[in-house]
Amino acid sequence: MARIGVFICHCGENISATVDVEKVARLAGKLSGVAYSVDYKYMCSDPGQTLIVDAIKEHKLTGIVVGACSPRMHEGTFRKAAEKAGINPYFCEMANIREHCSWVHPKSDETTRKALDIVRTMVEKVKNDTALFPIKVPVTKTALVIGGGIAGIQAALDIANAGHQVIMVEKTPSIGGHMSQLSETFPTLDCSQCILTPRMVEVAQHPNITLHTFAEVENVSGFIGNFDVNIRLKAKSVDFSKCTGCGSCWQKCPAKKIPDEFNAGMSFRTAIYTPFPQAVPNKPVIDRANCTWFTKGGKCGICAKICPTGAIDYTVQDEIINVKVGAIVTATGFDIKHSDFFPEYGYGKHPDIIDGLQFERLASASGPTGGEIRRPSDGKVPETVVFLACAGSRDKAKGIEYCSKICCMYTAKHAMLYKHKNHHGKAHVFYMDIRSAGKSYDEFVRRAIEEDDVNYIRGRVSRIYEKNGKLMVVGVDTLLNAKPVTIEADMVVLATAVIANEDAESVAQKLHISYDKHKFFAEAHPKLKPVETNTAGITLAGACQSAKDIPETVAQASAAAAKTIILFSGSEMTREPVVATVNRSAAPVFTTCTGCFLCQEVCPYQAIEREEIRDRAGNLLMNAAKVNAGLCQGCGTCVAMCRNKSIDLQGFSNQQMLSEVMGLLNAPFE
Amino acid sequence: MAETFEPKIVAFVCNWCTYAGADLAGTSRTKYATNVRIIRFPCTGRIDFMLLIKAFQNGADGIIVSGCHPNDCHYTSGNFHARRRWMVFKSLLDFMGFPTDRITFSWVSAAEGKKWAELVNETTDSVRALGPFTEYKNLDFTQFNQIDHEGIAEKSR
Amino acid sequence: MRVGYYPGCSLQGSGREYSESLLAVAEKCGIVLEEINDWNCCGASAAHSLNHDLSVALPARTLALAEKQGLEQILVPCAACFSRLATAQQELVSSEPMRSKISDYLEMPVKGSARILTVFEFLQEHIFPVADQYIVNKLNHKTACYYGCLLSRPKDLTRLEYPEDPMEMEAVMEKAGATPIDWAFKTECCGAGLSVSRTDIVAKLSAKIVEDAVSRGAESIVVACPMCQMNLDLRRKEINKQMDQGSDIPVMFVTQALGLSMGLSADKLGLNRHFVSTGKVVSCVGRKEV
Amino acid sequence: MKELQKKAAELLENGTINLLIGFCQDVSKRPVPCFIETAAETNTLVFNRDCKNNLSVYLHKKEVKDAVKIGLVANVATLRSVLQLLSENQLGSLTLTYLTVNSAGELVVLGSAEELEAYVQANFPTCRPEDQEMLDKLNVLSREERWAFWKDQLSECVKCYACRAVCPMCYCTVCTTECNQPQWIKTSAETSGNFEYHTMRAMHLAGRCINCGECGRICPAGIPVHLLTAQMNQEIEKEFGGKTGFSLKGGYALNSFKPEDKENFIK
Repeated sequence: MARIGVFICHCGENISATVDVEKVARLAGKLSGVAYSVDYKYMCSDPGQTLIVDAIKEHKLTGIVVGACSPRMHEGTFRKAAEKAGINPYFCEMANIREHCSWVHPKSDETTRKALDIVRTMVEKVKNDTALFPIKVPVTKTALVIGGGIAGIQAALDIANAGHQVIMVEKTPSIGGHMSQLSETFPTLDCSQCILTPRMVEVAQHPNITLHTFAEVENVSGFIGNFDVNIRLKAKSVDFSKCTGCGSCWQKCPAKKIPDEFNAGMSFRTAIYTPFPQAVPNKPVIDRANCTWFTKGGKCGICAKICPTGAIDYTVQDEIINVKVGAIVTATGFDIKHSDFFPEYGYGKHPDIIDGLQFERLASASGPTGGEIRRPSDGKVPETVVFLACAGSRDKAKGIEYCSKICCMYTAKHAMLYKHKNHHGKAHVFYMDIRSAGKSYDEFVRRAIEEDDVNYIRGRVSRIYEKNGKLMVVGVDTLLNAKPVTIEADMVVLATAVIANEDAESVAQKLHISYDKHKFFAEAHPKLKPVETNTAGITLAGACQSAKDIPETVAQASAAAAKTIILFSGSEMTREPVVATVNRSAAPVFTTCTGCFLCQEVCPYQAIEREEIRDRAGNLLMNAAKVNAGLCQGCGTCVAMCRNKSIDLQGFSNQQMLSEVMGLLNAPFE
Repeated sequence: MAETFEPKIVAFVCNWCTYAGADLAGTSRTKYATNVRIIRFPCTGRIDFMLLIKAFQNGADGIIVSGCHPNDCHYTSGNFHARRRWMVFKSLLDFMGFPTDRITFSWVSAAEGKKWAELVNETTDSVRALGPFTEYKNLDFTQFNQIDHEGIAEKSR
Repeated sequence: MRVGYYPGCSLQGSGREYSESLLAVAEKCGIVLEEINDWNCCGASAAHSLNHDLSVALPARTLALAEKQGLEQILVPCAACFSRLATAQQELVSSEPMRSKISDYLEMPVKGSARILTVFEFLQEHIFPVADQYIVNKLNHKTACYYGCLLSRPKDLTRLEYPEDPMEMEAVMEKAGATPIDWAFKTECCGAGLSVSRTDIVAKLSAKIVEDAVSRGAESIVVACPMCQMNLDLRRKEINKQMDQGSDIPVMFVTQALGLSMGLSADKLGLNRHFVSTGKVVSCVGRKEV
Repeated sequence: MKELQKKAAELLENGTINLLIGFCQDVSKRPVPCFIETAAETNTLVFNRDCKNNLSVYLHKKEVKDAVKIGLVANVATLRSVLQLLSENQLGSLTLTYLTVNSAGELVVLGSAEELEAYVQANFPTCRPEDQEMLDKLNVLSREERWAFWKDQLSECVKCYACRAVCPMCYCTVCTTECNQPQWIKTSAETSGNFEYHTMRAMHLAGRCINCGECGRICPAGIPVHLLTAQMNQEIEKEFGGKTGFSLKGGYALNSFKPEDKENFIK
């Protein structure tokens, strides 16, 4: 027989001002199963809690109801008190007579009556409470980092240096990401590769980091601390254990006319290739879509013949490996719009209208022109270059309302680089606003304008057309005596909008994380959780969340690493025991579950597994559902949809919920 | 009865959005009708339609079912499943002639304390207008009215 | 499918050859255009800058009449008329209060339900399916398709895929056997708004257009807007003054070109009405490939 | 009919099946379910339009399950229920052979689940006209009239659970009606309890019921309970698409969702 204690809190005046707390306590004492009831000024205070502990001991209470504030406020506090008094903390329930009663109703009998009702429902619930014990979930202290750009590199190094294992997955044949394509970086104009490549090498050589390039995440299941990830290792067709990276294969490869991704399509590469000289790992893969052996069915095979170590293997297939990780850092990066997005600028028809990345390659010493700014069409050095900031960005008509953030800075940088390399050349920049907030950013832009006399024109460009060898850039100068301007340019650089990766959506779905309408991944809270996602254990780093420059990206990457390291700081996490369970009983019934497994579909966490129930001889008697307590988050959707109530939810069991309803209604309101 | 009828409203709400929304209404001291009694579930997905029936059977005059807005579910999809279940349940009741205007379905987020207060008031008013839910409470007596006492009398002679 | 026809003032005056050629082509293809009875001014150029309600009411009346006539589609060839009718329709459909207000003005109900066709949509949907059997000549020559402003903007009215670089007219000219050139000024302003008040500006603006077309080897400019046609054609003297060396490149309506390819006579198509002789184009008919 | 008997005998002889569930006639020549284990008995088999019973319901019985290799004489409705059951991971332990008669009156034998699926999809029935008629009648009534209708109907229910027993989809070993911790369903046959029971039953079958109509046919009180699920299925198909007893993949409307599902009834 239950012996329940009811403790009504005045909360100073907060409750007692509108609720007759003494009356509630008195009447609650008369409820069946209630052995003791009392009211007190501050239940959450130390004396208040001591009062509860003593009462539990003195009156041998089996459960308690605290009529006070919202359980979201003090449930923890009072459960600790109950535990201290030696009863299972889950025999403590909160009756929310403050937020849901005293604060929202005037002083009246009605309000007091409601308070009593609320207390009564919780008394009924406590009668059906059961002892629950926190679930301990082991944490796999290995992190998965998706993406090998600067974000992924930073996160991986931080986590690895904290002594944890890291698995890095990179889609392309080399890590480095967009940063490796950049020439110099603002605002210091130090060479991008010079600062990046050492980090890339560090990743490759770090004892705690396992690097999978030319690989993609296939699917992710499991939950925080215990993710189960399948990784597809795309067939490289090159045995890295034998390959020395000597390069004789790609020198001899006959398929030479493949647009080079690393040089933003401004040069060609071979079918067997390493993306760039400083690639990590610096070993080639075969791009099968363009390889003669694969397209022409077994013809060619030169690389295999030429390879001194016999590393080439055309027969290897994609391989799926399975890894168990405790946390995932998503650093999949970004993409940009290309000039073909702009009909008004001749949608990519003209070779000398290029995008920012292409200019980076032109300006880069490792680029197709060896760092000389030469225009793609005829290789001439352009005398006049026009730079367009906000190409597509901040333009509703283009469906991209947001600011791409990095363009103002890199456009200034581009103009500078051009001027530094061609002192007599003219550089014009069309802009909407100059957004150069950041440490020594504005000084940088001023420098472009004042020292390198780049001509900044505040206005937009309506059309670019080609006329006897020149690019006519038709725009408007909106400042002072505003007037239309037409500039005859030799080359135009569009600072095109930063956009989410093409496959961002599918990545998000694999990871069960949400994303915004532009397909950028969504942070858990725009201000207070800018690094976490809504899926516990998965964090974001870099431009996959929104357009970012390098310092910001690195900062967020380190933040993501910190979150991961915090998770790894203990060997296991304790979880609320509010989980679903499938009933089990003695033979011959075993369970009332009929094994229709319609519940499997509704579980957001793939927590419902199949269990084969066998007799001693091992014969299969039946299949039944089984809940993996490690994965279950206790939403109870399966419980409500199980036809014969074979699944129940601890802490919110059918018995508890129904008795709440009954307790509420069966007793007269009077 | 002379004084106006005060309906009993039971609210089935999810812990993360609507319950928190109701808490917010409290902390911001937004006043609303005392008729509502809240029952807290982890998620709208947990709300069993049987409980709604039970509530009506035991004298509820009106019911509020509320949880997180679509895409806001703490468990990502509980409210989506609940939504389908409600749709089917509602149309079943409609088909059986059950007065479904006594059930209010709503999305109230943790930030919508005001909406919660309005929801309670509106529901209370509309249910008060509908009057006590005798239709259901009388179910068990009505069957006797259908027995043809005369006929029985005849036969028994 | 019945197709209503709203000529508007231009097509009965300065741009009558547009109407003539259009009707000729339609007739050739066995399509009857039902003129809307008692249609009125669309209010172009002036009304919308003076009185908003008026600018809606004027086109609305025509729409109402069309509805009364039971027309589900209305062809509005003139760019300005189209712009006005489509704009008015958008307002009527989107705002109930506006709708009732306007029908009060008109003293007749108006829904704005009829579909308003641009000349391109009309050609694509009604002429193209049957055109091939009637096309007898190839207009072998390079042509510059010029859209101007009102046929290309705003996007949600004109329904063009690329308002900055439309290709609809090119499609028609290719059917007619001509070779459209890729050029820069197809949607630039011809100065129509100022065609009476500031002819000097018209000349400047139109000159750019003609110049670019000529410099890229076009032998004709094709238009689908009476104002554009008038400015480029009627104002050629002033235009030529603005150019290093003048040009006698003819400016014809897209429907005239199509008519030629269908073997219709120059007179029937009103090609004799132009200020700059269209002889050149007429002579391209059946000429060898360019 | 001879053909059917011959085929049945053959299947039993060559061991394709150990047990045949079919129809024979009782003294008054009414078709009744029969269980045949030897070729000799097959001559009693009949199959005609009066053979209404949905024999798939017997597939849940232990005695039947033990036979493992089972032949089932079935009309399309019965075949649909088997398909639905397969999609719900039932009957996994059985090897089933189906004997049916197509619209042309020829005997059709289906050896595999795939064949079954193909046949059902090719011969998929529409809502039974008599049901449709009733539904249309009810749907035009006012809310109060419908309430009155069902109130009268349900007041007749004696909770004999025949509708449950005859339903192949009601295969729970322990039904919620038996569940007394907590007691969900009032045990006594009073109208409110009946209402409770039938709403629950309809909810549990909505999107799973294959509208064979057996529950309605069998009801000793003559309550058209089958209309509830018939109506629900139509609503579900309208709102979410998907047919019951249509494919092996199943596609249960109530354990799936679309973010864009209609919600005009939610404030």
